Amino acid sequence: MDDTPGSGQDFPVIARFEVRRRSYLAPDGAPLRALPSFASDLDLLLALYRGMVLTRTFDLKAVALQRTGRLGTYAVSLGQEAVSIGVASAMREADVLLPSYRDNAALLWRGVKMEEILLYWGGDERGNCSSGPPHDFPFCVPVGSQAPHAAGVAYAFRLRKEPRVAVCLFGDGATSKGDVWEAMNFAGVWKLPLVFVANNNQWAISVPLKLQTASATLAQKAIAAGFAGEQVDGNDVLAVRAAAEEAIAAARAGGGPRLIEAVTYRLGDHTTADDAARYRPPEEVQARWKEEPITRLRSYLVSRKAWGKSQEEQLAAECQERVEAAVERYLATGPRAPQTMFDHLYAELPAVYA
Amino acid sequence: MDDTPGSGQDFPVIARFEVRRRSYLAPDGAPLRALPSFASDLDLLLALYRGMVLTRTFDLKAVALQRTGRLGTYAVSLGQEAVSIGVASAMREADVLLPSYRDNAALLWRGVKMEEILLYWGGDERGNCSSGPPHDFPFCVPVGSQAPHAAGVAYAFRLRKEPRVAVCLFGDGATSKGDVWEAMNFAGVWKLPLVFVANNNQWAISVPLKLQTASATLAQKAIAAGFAGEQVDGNDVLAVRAAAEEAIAAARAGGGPRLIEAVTYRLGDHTTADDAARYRPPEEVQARWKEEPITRLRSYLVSRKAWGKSQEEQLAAECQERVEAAVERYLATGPRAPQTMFDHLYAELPAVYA
Amino acid sequence: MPELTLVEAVNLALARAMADDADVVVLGEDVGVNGGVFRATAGLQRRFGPERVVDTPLAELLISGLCVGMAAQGLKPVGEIQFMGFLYPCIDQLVNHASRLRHRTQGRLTCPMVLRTPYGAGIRAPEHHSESTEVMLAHIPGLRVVVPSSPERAYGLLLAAIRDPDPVVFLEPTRIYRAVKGEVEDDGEALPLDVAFVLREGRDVTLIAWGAMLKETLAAADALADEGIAAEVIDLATLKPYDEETILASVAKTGRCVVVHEAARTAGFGAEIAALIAERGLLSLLAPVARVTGYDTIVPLPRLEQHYLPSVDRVMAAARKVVGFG
Amino acid sequence: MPELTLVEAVNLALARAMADDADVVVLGEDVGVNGGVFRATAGLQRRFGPERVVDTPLAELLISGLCVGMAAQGLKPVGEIQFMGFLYPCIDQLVNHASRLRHRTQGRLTCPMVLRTPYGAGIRAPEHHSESTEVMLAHIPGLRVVVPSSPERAYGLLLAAIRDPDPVVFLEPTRIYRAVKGEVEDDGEALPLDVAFVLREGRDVTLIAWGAMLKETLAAADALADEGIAAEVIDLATLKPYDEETILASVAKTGRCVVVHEAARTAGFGAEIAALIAERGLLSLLAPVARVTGYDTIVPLPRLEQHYLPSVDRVMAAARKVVGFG
Ligand SMILES: Cc1ncc(C[n+]2csc(CCOP(=O)(O)OP(=O)(O)O)c2C)c(N)n1
Ligand SMILES: Cc1ncc(C[n+]2csc(CCOP(=O)(O)OP(=O)(O)O)c2C)c(N)n1
Ligand SMILES: [Mg+2]
Ligand SMILES: [Mg+2]
Repeated sequence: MDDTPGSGQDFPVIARFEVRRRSYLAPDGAPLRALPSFASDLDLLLALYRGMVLTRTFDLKAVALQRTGRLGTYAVSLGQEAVSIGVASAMREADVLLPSYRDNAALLWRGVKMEEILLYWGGDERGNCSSGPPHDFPFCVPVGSQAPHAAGVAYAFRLRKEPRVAVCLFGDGATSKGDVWEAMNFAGVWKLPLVFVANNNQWAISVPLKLQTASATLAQKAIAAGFAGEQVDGNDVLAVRAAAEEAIAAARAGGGPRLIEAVTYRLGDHTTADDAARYRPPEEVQARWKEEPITRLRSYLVSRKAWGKSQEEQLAAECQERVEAAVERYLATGPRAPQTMFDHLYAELPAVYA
Repeated sequence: MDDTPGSGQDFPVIARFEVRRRSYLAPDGAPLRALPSFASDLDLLLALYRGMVLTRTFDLKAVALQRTGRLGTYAVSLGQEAVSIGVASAMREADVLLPSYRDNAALLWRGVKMEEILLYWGGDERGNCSSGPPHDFPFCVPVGSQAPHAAGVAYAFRLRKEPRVAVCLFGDGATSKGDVWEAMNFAGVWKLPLVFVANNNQWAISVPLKLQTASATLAQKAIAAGFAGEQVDGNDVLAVRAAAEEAIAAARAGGGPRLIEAVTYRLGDHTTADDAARYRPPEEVQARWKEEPITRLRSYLVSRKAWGKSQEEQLAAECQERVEAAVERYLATGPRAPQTMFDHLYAELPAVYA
Repeated sequence: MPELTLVEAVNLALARAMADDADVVVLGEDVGVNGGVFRATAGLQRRFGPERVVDTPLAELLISGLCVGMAAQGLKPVGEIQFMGFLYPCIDQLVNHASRLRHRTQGRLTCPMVLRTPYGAGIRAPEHHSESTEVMLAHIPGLRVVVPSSPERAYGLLLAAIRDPDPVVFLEPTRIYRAVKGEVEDDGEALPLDVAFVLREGRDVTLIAWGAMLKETLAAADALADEGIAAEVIDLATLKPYDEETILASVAKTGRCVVVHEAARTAGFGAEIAALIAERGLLSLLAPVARVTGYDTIVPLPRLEQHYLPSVDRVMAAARKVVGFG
Repeated sequence: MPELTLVEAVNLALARAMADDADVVVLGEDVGVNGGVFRATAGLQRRFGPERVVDTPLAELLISGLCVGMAAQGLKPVGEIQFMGFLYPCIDQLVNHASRLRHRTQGRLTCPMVLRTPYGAGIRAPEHHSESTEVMLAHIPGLRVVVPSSPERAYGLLLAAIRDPDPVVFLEPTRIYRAVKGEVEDDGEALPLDVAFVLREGRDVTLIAWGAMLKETLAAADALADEGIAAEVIDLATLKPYDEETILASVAKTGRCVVVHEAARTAGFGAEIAALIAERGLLSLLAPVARVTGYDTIVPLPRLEQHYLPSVDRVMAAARKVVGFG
């Protein structure tokens, strides 16, 4: 702190801030400290685990579909499953999710069907008219542009005194966008029931975090908007879930917004249109595999004797089967008539276009 | 700090920040602590004083011109003269100023002629082709939109290894704009020679600071961009000048950007098109007159026996005279031919428009 | 019936919509205590409270993005952008979200928002306060773009815009905010969007304009009448989607057309109208379609802005020319 | 002479400009090590260093604003926006600053910047990656808007854009980034801006297009020739300011015109061309000016996008119709 301006002189300190980092499980699954209370609910932990494994199975299948020409560009969440699952699992159905394009895990958790997600990335608008909560937002492609929507949604909750919370996910790259900034600032002023989650996977396509921002953490960006930020180990689904639970509860209780920085790593290419080998060494990726969330939770579950080889095999088979069935439904979805491109342009097509 | 997320548990603190407030002179002009070294230079202090008085004389005259139909909408800097003067006086000629629309004082200090400023607000583009340093930017009207320019200018200095600094001024309202955010973030990444100055005059037209942002200080917004912010008493020209001097020197030396929040008060209406009585009580304004910068510096100068009644009268007369002379030159500026509206649209007018 | 200015009619429509429907929320810079820099929202905050008449931070992108989020939740937000010159940061939200939220979710989420902004030159305002780039918005599928030209139409069209289930950009011509008065009954009756208004019938030439330019256009029609030229005057009012049939029917009758707008000429909305006629009305055309517009340059600061704006004379000259053609 | 794709020609021009002029700086998202998501900047960072080939944070407004600041200092920044769908946050900087910096300072500060972006549909890309809203930019006085349609023109026009003393938006048609090859000599020769290219002469009908639509338009012209219709094909190339004379001269000869663009129809740039002809070429017109365009709807996701884009058939049908008219 000695380099703060004026620190050599006797000017009074008028504001102090700090950022903490939350984690429960070490990369090898060993508890680092007392676990959050929900961790005693084994069914919940197993559900989190299943959610992550299903997501990964789905993701890998989607890539395979893309590689064989049966899907468009696709963004995997490989290695980041804990962030979306941890956050989504802390939400209520009535809450509103505003995801980025990489939050498959959250969508699946909230009831969106796999074939719908495939339909979307397969180039069909019907994928967005999904089976998840009807008030949830679809994937957002223009980076960060969903943040102001989240503030609008949360404002509606506040105005109508509904005990609901908006949850907005975005990447480290998105934190550089003015959109996110303006939304955070507004959320601070109105103490909105809104939780921002920055998925810090270290990369925005080829741009590493250090070229994205000089801030030591992303969590501290909340300080600028007058509310608190917290960093969590984003590969520790318990940490993500606990932080999200606390933040959502606080927001629901009128405590205002919070920013959660979930530190994780993008193990895959940015999308199927990307080749990450061009800009980052395979060794870096290799090293990060040691920290990934699925093995971590499994190790913990195994250590609690709650999981074993046979369950793992069964789960793998089950996920595979569900994914394959969904793929079949996706591939069987018939084409749409060209003129449907005018459907839903307006509530009623203006006469002049008819 | 007890409400930081995770503070109830033993999660480690990974980042700490603090913001200090710099001030030297109390509202009554009494020194609060050891003054900055430049304060021993009486000529400089007198120059600062003269600059502020000239600005105020000019501002009041401009309002009078507007009221009598001889000038367009005009934004006075009444009560805020110390910010612009303090900052401008810390700059070198080769540095680049990127002002807001309320920084008359800075422009005048940098050599822009009063009649040019009048010409601009009188509705004539020639006012922007001014006698100040040719590389300075003109007033910026779209709030905050000059901040990315400042980053571009500072980037050019860095690239060319020129020992120059860009100085960007904006208001408290501007800190809500994504433009400012994006520029600050970029300046942090590239450690640009760029000093941001937030003129916190408590109001953005009718919107008070507490509806503008929930952050306790504007200075702390720099934390989000990974560099330091400092609050200064913006009615204390010594504090502004000292903070600007330090920040500019640091930036010139490669230390990267800094944000200075200068806390002051808009004693006047937002512009001549505004009636502040509609939204803020006269008592509030009255109370703030006790803190304004000109009386403060004068009290200090008087206490140092460096100033007295006769000098004051002489200065008043001199300022009046200079302003009147400028007004005369302004009013004598002839009209332009209508077709000059096509001048400087492009370097050469495309044939198709000729 | 009281005589109101256009800006008062806007205020009346806002008050009416807010009183009728608790979902209507007004938001923007200075719209609260201050009642808007043009007083369009005067009195609303006192009446409906600071949560329904929201003074936002200074951030236009935010205002438009908030509207999208609120609208998706079923509110009917009416955002104000202080001047059209500050609306550009909203374009991303308008193009990428507001205009297509319904389409991209196939009707699951909708966006019943209105974004209002004063627009146009001629009020001796500072730099960046004289924009009329309506064509940029009128090109965007999924939006509606509406421009009133009288107090009555301001009231009725704004009510329609607020009630419309889709996003509407509502452009209020600053130059005639107070320059025209008209009787406005606060009957809660909306006017149709998508329909152009024939303000004056005539058989010699069709003059088409919108917003503040109707002032010069109607004045030109008056003066042309003295010269024996009967001009039909159409207020396009809704630019997107626009009423092609009224235009074509009029040109079928007159055979001659002058489009008037203050925006820059190249690729202004006048081009669309001329193109429509060149495509579907060519056979009725007895003369080239003339465009009387602002010039392809930066709108000059006040000292020259009157030379930039189309004048009554320029409209008349164009009308005379097409009438005298061939 | 090597055969290059259009995107390789862009790369070549950038390298050439950077080698020739130390003031040229390339900036944008992923333009560095990664060489751009379309590889347009491949190899530049290795050759010219990370300070002249700058990977910016993810912030488009910033990129455009940085360009203005750099340009005011005499650099010649070439910003890249990853897709046109992400260019909207730049519009504020383009309209309020880039296009008028010279004008508002009466020549004291200037803005020799280029903003490049891939644009257009047809590459099976995700949502928001198929924009062609070029008309929004072409309406703005003080800007230049340039669209190459071949490797040669990409090279020559980009060099011209970078050397131009004023701001240029350079739109690169994604659909033909790699679909066409052509011989490009790296001779540092710029092509003229403000001039349309007559790619094919013909006397029966004028087909006007730009960017990727030249592909369908030229194919249509080929097929029309088989039917005995001699189409003249004009690549407009520079949309702002655009070459009116070449268009008028061609229409004076052919008497018939079809404008082709993939952008939505209403108030697209085709309207401007039709309006020009309706105003200054009416007497030569033997048939209505036809516009073959994208539809007034959101560009559909890949499954339907081919139905959105004007096809060779649609261009031919329009050409036959105007040729057969009257
Ligand atoms: C506004 C905008 N600019 C550019 C892009 C192209 N793009 C897609 S993803 C991406 C990187 C995003 O990085 P980050 O926010 O960290 O999210 P991540 O992909 O790592 O999950 C970019 C530049 C976009 N989608 N939106
Ligand atoms: C982008 C933008 N939005 C709105 C306006 C209209 N406007 C002019 S000044 C102002 C308030 C600015 O407040 P602040 O930044 O605190 O500066 P101050 O006027 O107090 O010096 C507003 C809203 C503008 N000029 N630019
Ligand atoms: Mg990332
Ligand atoms: Mg202020």
